[in-house]
Amino acid sequence: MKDKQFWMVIGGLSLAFLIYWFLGHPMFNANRIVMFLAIIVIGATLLYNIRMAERGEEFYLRPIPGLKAVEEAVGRSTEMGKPVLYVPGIMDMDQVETVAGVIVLGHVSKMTARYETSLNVPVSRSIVMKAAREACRESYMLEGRPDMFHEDMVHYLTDDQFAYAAGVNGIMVREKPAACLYMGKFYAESLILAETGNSIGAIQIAGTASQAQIPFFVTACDYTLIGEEFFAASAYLSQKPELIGGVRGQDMVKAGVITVIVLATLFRFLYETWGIGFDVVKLLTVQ
Amino acid sequence: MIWKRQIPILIVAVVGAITLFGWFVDQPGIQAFVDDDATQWYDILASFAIILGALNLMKLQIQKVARKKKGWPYSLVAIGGFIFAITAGFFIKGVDDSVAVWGAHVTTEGTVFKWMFDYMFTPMSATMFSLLAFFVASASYRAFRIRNFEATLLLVAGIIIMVGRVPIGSMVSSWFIMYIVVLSLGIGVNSWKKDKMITFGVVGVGVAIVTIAGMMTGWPIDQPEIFYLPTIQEWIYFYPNVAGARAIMIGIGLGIFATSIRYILGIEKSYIGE
Amino acid sequence: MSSTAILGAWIAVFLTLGIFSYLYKDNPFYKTAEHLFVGVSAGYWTSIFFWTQIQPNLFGRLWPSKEFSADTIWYKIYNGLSFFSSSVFPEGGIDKGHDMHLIYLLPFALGVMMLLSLIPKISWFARWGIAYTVGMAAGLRAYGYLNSNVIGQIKGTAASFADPNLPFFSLTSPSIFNSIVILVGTITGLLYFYFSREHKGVLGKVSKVGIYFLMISFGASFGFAVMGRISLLIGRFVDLIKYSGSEYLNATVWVLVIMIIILGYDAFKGSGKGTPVSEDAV
Amino acid sequence: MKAFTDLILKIGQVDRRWIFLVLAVVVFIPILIPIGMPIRATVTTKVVYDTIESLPENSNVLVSVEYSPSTKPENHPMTISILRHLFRNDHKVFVTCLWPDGQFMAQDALKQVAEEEFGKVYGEDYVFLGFRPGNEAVVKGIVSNIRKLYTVDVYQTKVDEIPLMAGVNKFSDFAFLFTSSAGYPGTIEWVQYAADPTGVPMSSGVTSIQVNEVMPYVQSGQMKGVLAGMPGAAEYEALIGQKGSATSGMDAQSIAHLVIVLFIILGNAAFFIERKRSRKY
Repeated sequence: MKDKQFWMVIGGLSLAFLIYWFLGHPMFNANRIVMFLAIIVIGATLLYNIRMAERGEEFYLRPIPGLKAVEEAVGRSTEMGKPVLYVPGIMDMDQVETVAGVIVLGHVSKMTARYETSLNVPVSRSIVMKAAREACRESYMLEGRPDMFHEDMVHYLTDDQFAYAAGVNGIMVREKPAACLYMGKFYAESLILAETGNSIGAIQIAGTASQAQIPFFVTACDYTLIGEEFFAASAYLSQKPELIGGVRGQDMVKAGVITVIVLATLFRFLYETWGIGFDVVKLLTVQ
Repeated sequence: MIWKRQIPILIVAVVGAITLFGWFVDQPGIQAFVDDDATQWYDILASFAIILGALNLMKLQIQKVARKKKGWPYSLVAIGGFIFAITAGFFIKGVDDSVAVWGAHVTTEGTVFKWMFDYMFTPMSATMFSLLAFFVASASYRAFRIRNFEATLLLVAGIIIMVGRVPIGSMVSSWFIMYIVVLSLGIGVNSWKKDKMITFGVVGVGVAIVTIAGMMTGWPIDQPEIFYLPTIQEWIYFYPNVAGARAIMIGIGLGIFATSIRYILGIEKSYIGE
Repeated sequence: MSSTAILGAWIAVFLTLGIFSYLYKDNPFYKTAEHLFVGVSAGYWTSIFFWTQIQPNLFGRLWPSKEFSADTIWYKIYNGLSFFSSSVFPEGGIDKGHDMHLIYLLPFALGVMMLLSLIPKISWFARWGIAYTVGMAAGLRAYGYLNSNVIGQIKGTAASFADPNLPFFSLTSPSIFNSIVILVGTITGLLYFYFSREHKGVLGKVSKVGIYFLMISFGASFGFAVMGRISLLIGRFVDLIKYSGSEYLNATVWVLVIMIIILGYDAFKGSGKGTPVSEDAV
Repeated sequence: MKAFTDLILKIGQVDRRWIFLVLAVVVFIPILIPIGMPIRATVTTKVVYDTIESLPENSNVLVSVEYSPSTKPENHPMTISILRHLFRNDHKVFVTCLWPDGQFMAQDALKQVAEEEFGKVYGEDYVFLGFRPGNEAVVKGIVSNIRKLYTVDVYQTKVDEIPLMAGVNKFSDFAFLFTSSAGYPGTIEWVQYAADPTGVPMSSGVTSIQVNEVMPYVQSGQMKGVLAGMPGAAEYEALIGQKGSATSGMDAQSIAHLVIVLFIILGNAAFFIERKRSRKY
């Protein structure tokens, strides 16, 4: 109950909704009430945690092994005098993975600025290019090395998936980067990239939530941030309270989901054996 | 500043809230807007975004040629390809209006556009995809390593699916698999006890049991079920695999939900480069 | 076989083998094919999206033939446009079955702003259009993913244990054993992705079980991925075999021989100078 | 023994282009000289078959084609087999595409099956609505009002003038949905925005790589079975008793899988020998 303002707003809105509901809820699609409540409850949980984080509450996040490796990889590139290649996936900014990829890029570019290592970021969407460029520019400014930043370090190749993969491949075999980082949304091009990276002997670290591509990265890369680990990593790196709060909030929701699974199983058992309680399956079917 | 920053954030908030809560509003006017016009606008803007992407690409290629950057002659090839595709798309149909009017020409047999699709676009994109077969093979050979127990699980599950899914898998007798299991058990015991006698004993007894059981039942290829590859494959793919995939899926679902909410509430503003 | 089909087959074979030649090493055939692919696909997508969306669904709503009258200013503008491109703006309005919806000027304006963002000074023009697509996608996805990926999966996991006809053990059909596998696997897998507690003690052990399930799942993915890629390769080979026929003037054979000769000569010349033959692709 | 381990190590260091060559050869030869291995249908494939079998005659079925030529070898045989099955059982077929190139694929399949094999009448037995861009927004548009999204079909005929479209206004007017899908947008979007919100049953044929992403939906019953990749297509061809390109690819597929498993074993053998030796010294 630390956040009085939050609870007051929630209380007020709930009351308003209850009144609206008992007035006969005009214009409300009552079939979807379960979804509506789920959205409100989960949304509120997330918001609450984000607010807590913004107010300076410290949340613990467990260490993620793949993240430490990023710094090592950049260090190794510096020693070898070779560039770092960063691929933020092939999708647009409307994909959360791309957003997380750009956040991680911000962190990586800080390291490259600090170590004075060159960074190469080929992208496949014009909007991603703009966002990635901004992220890099800011990092180089923060590290006090605006002189080392040049716009071409983030450059657009093509929108097409395989043409893009081929282009990145070309960069790899020509420039032979010592570290290849793949952080974003990937489809079938993942293995082309990872295998070529493997063949030039680069340290490879991947992060993606694309389920079908994770096994490729797991087998061909040195470290892989699997699904949510990747999102948590971007929170971890950015140290932005809203992201850390988001991870924490999602953890709470996850605990809630596990509870619901257990309870639903139990209720279903009770319902089907003795007809006690209510039909959970029907409840969870939202049309 | 307000034009560059606040208005885009406001647009995201309003449009996002309308589409999200439009699912719950039982009012024809709002429903019609959310389901029809809003999505149509999205489609139209998505199309403009594609065209923007293509133009951006050409701008870059032209710059490459103009500045004579490394590999610029290839950029000429790219520009040529673009001009050819645009010509086929907008200027030369190759058929007259009775066969296909403008607009229908992109999907009609006999047009220049369809020719380009059949003999240029199709082979190139299909070959790009199939290149992966080779990379998969070499990754299997050079990267797919039993580093630890997790990797072993991944490997074994992968192999069982690969062999069990295709016709050849149903030709592998379950007795053969049982012998392999006995042998791997032997390897396991050996690395655990480090005693050749015990290992030998375990393998000997195992082989004997399997052989006697086989002789008694007459070696049926698909019995016992739990050692028949197509059956194991189906079990893995329908149960443990789904359990794992579902855990990931729920996590992804929550993650996407959370990000979407952050967009709508204006907490996440990365789309304007922040 | 028509001459255009034969010409097409030769081009297709050249492009296919050109891309495959990348497996040997990065070479001019591959680069040519790659760049051609880039250019052609950019033009291809532009044409497709223009003709399937912008022309019929945007212009078709702004200047429908239903309400065409040459006297109004609105359609005078149209006739002006038609003068420049009668294919996009055919005479008498665009007949795609739409009524006139001038509200579509709004997405039109946003779209034009997106294109204008190519001019560096006003590159922020694109933001409004992007904001619309981002907002719309966020609203759609928040609901869709929560319903199908979360609620739907909770429902699927909460299996029935009370059905008396359900056997305790059966490998490939529903059984209590399999329901337990799903239940345990899903919950432990979820716990692996629990970040706000260190994975020690019970949570550590449980999340370990979780990662095992995840790994089995990834193993299955790998198996399927291999399967898919092989299938695609089979498809390419079938095409190449088709084009090697005499009705296509043995395109595959000729192109293959010429490419091998050129690449072989290049390798021979290269090794004569003492440089490594395949520094690129290995 | 040492000579043997040396050999394995040597193989382990081979240039990867030799692996490429071996794979090319083992795929190529069985295509030229087929063996004809027997095909055994898996449960998920049978479920798709049974679901279509159980549809009442003259049902309206939506078939959505979402793949490009790059995955044609996997998806196309499925589309063809499903169309054969649907037309054989006299269902009405409506075809849409979420991918622009899907339109060509659909056209190809319709020409082969509807026109040439079954002689079905366009506009009465089947309709080809074609592609609209917008990804999941298109799915949502079909669910709410198909006529607003599709005012004309592929041939630019107005939808109001097509007899079969009478009474078809939204997604819930269909009895069944089959999607032949190769990625985004595809099966998942159909589950999320069409099948789940309306309860219309759906099945899908997906590329192998997508199988794992959709399996949870199949297991929970949100989808009725799934055709998994080229082997899934071959199984369906076996079920409807009409062999096609998927069946003929199965020999090459089988042998290639076996070779890759062999690669994995050899590669790991080299890995272990190397590790053991480096420990010794």
